[in-house]
Amino acid sequence: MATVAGTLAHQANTGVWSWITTVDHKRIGVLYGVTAFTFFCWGGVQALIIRTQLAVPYGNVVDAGTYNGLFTMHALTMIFLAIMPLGASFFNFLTPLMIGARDVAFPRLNALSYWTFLAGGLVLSSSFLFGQPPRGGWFNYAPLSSTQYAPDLGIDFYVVGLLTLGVSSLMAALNFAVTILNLRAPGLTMMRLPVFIWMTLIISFLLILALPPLTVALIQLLFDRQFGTHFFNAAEGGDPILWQHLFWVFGHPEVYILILPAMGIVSEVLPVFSRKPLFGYPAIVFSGIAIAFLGWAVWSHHMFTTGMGAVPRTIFAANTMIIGIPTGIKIFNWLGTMYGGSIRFNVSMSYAVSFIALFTIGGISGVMHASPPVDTQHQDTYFVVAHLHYVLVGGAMTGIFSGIYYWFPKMTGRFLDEKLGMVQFWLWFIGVNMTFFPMHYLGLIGMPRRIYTYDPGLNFEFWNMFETIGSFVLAASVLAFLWNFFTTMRKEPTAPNNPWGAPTLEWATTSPPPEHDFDVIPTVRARDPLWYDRDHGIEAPQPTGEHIHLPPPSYYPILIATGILLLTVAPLTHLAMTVLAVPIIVYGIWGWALEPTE
Amino acid sequence: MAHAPAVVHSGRHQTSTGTDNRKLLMWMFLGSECLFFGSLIASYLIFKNDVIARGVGPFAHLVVIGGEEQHGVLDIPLTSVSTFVLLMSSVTMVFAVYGAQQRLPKMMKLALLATIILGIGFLGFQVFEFRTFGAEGLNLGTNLFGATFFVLTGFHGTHVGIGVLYLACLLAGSFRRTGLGPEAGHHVEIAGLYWHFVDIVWIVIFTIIYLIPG
Amino acid sequence: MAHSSGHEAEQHGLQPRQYLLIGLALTLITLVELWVSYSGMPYGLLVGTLMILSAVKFVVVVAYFMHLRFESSLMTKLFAGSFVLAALIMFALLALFWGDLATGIRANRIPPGETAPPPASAPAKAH
Amino acid sequence: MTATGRQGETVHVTRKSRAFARRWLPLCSLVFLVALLTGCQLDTAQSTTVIAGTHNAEVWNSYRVIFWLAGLVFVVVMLLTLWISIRFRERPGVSAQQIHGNTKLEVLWTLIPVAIVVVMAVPTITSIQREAQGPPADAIKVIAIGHQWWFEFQYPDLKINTANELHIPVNKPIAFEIRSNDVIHSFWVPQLAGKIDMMPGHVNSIWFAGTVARPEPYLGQCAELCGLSHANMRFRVFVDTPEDFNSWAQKVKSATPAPSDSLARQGQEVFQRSACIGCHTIQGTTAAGIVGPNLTLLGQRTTIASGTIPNTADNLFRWINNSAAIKPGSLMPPMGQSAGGALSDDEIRAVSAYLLSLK
Repeated sequence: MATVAGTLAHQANTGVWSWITTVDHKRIGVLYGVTAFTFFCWGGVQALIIRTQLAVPYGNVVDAGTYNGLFTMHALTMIFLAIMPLGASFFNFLTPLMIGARDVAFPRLNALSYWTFLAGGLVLSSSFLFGQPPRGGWFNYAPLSSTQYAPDLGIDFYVVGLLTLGVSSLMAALNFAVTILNLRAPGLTMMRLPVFIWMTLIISFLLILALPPLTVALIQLLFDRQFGTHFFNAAEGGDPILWQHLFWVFGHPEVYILILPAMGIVSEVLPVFSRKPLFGYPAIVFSGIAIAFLGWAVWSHHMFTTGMGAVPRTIFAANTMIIGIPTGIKIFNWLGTMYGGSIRFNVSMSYAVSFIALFTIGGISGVMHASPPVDTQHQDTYFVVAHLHYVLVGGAMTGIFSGIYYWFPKMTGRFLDEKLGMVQFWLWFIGVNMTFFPMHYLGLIGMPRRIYTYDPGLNFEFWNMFETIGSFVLAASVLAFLWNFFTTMRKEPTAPNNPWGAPTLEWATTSPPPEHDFDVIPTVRARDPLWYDRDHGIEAPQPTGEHIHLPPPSYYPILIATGILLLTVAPLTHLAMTVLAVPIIVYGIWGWALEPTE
Repeated sequence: MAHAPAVVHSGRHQTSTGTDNRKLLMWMFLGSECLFFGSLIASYLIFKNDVIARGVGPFAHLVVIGGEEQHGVLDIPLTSVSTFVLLMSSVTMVFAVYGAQQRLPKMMKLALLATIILGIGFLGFQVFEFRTFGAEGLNLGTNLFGATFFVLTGFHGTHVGIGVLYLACLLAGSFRRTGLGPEAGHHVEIAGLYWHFVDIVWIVIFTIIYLIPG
Repeated sequence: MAHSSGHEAEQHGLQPRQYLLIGLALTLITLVELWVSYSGMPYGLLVGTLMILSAVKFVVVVAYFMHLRFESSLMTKLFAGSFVLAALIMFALLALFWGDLATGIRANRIPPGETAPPPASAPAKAH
Repeated sequence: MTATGRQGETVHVTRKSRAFARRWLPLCSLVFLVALLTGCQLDTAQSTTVIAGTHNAEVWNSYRVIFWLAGLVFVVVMLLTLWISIRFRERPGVSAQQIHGNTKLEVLWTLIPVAIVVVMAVPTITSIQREAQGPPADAIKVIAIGHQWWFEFQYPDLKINTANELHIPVNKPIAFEIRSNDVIHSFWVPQLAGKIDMMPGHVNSIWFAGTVARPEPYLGQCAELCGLSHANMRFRVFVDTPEDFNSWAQKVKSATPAPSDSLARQGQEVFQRSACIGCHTIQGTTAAGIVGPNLTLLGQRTTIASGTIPNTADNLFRWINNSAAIKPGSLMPPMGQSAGGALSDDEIRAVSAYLLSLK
């Protein structure tokens, strides 16, 4: 490394200021990861309160209003502030490394995405501080979100929080789509891209295209609440169904935005620890694309009980069932990857394999209520709660844990403790099944969602208590992970470049990678580049000692994000706040544009 | 610059697809905007017939109610003029891009200035229209026509306003000692993409709201 | 494609005179649209003609003013893909809301004027 | 540390965890199995698996097929995963087969899900089509209206207006017109029918016949989040024999309340002069409010507060005194003086007695 001149001398590499002004994709990835995991724990605490309330009939841990706020914020926190940014954390850290680039296409925009995300997350979560969390569910159906039925600020927090998070996601998605399309290393053609990168590209496109309908819906809600329009007010000619359609046009692609990163992670982990290439790479990629594409034509399956006509119900049901096909292909190809392998079951691989099992359960139950008649019995019951948690906890989070254990040595140079990791894995696996499997049964015997209390005598008691215990097992698992994380971070970094013998480019550089990622930009000759080079005796290129320019740190991203934060606060306080916010944003952009980038 | 084919420089020869990073980003952003305006236009159309059926119209320039043609609040001749103004701003914008790419700074500055003036002119027409409607008692809360119309055209107007700011910044920048720098052509071209997009959105809005009678 | 002997290799597109002509053509189409709008032709034909004319304007601006005609096909695909998706979703929404295409009003919407069934019509107060 | 050393250590750890798993897995499965056998009754009061209505029967036509197919896929994938995980664990001397794919196999497992989807789609689509035909001509019309947080039921042909407890005759199709008065609610009686949302600004419909008459009610519950007391918005459906239904209908129609004892008479007097009549209707009296539930023949109902508590004098007292204490957010203002209302405890007791006497 000494041969490389490295970064400019004036760059401070430690301290708070260096983190605030960083434009390094790896540091931003870490920021995303740490922030998102903090939010994940916070969302978990909310979940534990919910589960404790439901442990026994007539629970009185919290009152009805608090309960409604808790399940709304639990969903918003987990979806927008935990799982999405955890995915973002991975693709921030890994995308340039996996495609052999030195950074993303727009490093400062990347920093702005993070700070805007943080602003949105803080605004949304701060609703609790004011005792006015949104209480309308994450789907926030009108007209329960109108000033008539929700006069406090809760829904306003929801609107501005999601608008801000949408801006953040849009910027990140544009950035990563450009990065993946444009900054690939020589020889890295699209059909040689790692599957994780493919999934990142797909979710980037999904975000770019799915966020605008949500933005429009949020704007209409904002206008209904602040400026006296009647988009969703049936009494004045509006239509609450409009909100549902616009929300789910976004909401269904959003589901794939949540699960596809995990699918990408698993597709990286399984081949490495099976020690054979991914089975049916083209099929996995194309089924990913097919899922994303079909994901646009199924949104109304969330609305089968709203009184749609027979024709739309048939069409949306058929489309939904068809999505089961590419999903099935993926599952079989993952099993095909393991088949005939020499499987090493460490923590990462255990998570990856359990992802297949748990995600399959979530997938199957998803296809089950793709049938509108069946959905009339499943909709808004715990059966759906079971389904979505198997997809998001058993699927997305399990995949993310697999990725954490897999890439931790690359990210930090340290190995998470395997023994503790195994304990954590089993706690997680048992906890997920204890908490969420009985929900299928509860849904079938008629327990509705979003109720803060229930009567004894309906046979809900036993399994609710069982699930509550399960949720604490899950909490124990997360605590074990945190313990593992903090003890590991106190150890010396010992990880070699490629501890797992993996084939993708991020393992060609040091662990952790230098600030400029690669001393020499690698050349790709096959789909699994490092394995190809190993098998063909190709040596890694020697550093040439050339001077590598890196973008200098910048405080404009956090400045603009501060402006956006103020803009966000305007509908919550006084619209005059915009007068303060807009000059800051304009000044930030002006400075940004004139700032030298070399 | 240009030692490492990665971070700082985004010239078109160094990217995998051969396309400039910023241009690619702008096109994808415009794709996103298609869905934004698509959703707003859909909201307008969804309520259009409903509003007329509820007898709170007519708002389009010609509506047939009970076999009788009635004239609505929309002023087509006036809006045609403002549409023409926006169309001409696209022509001047394309000259600005041409000037920037051909290193004709004078032409670029003049064309940018003309575009900005035409853009402000369009906004002026819109302000006048909104005020007239307000005086006739049509505002955001009056009915769903008011809500969908003002939100759709208002957000289009906001886009024009942001475009005017964007171009004004470019114009201001072009008066610096270094002008817009070696990549002036790129900067102005990307601003142009945004400006033209706002123009084509208006083409669609003009047809759907104004030209098609109730 | 008209490559001038410009200083920059990335220069592409048309000459100023051609841009002026396109601007003129766009203006003419707009005038025709105006005429169509007032012509009183059958409604379906009128809407169809207007849609086609505005589509022509749309395509001309995108292709020539925005230079999409001269760019790599990747961007055409990206933009056209987004546009088609937006259009499809728009039509799907209209189809869902205009269940009854004759009136453009969804079949199960409560008809204008009626708010709730007779015996219990007073709205509940906000709490 | 070298990569090999690291790998060796990993293998070692994995063996230990395997032992851990061997010790704990059987125990966990045993606990799970015992729990499964004791706790998984299906014929519970709100269970969707009890089929007592034509709509639910229709649902189960599709669900039966889908359930067993889903079960099959579940078992096959789980067994495959387990088998592959065990069979292809790393062992000394055995290395992985370097396969990139197998077109035949991939086509096969594309076709399997296709076949499954087709088999699932058939009953679904036929079911949707059957439902699209609408109710039979002889169906009884009922208008169900959702309110925050109670259900209103009107029988326009029978001129009956009631709340929270619905009576229908067995084997007679009922055509429901589904409306909402404020926010979105959902009409759901799991054993009789799937749910349909009550949508402000829209009129939805569903029809079904109860097929099993019984004295116990079928439980219904709002299934769409509708605000603070969403959990407390329930209702009951009584599927009566035709005779029982007719006598009930006659009684409701001709109800002319005449309080028998003095306490009830005093209650009637209090009821008539206080705010009650602004919101509630009692047929045959001057009380004709339409904001709250219709209280005609309240004494006949088994529950109050939208199906959340039994209809007893004590509960009525608590309810009238301060309804929000029982049902958070309740729109009925507290009537008792202790809660800021106008009525003394004695007056409330009298009103309770009056309401209970309406049979």
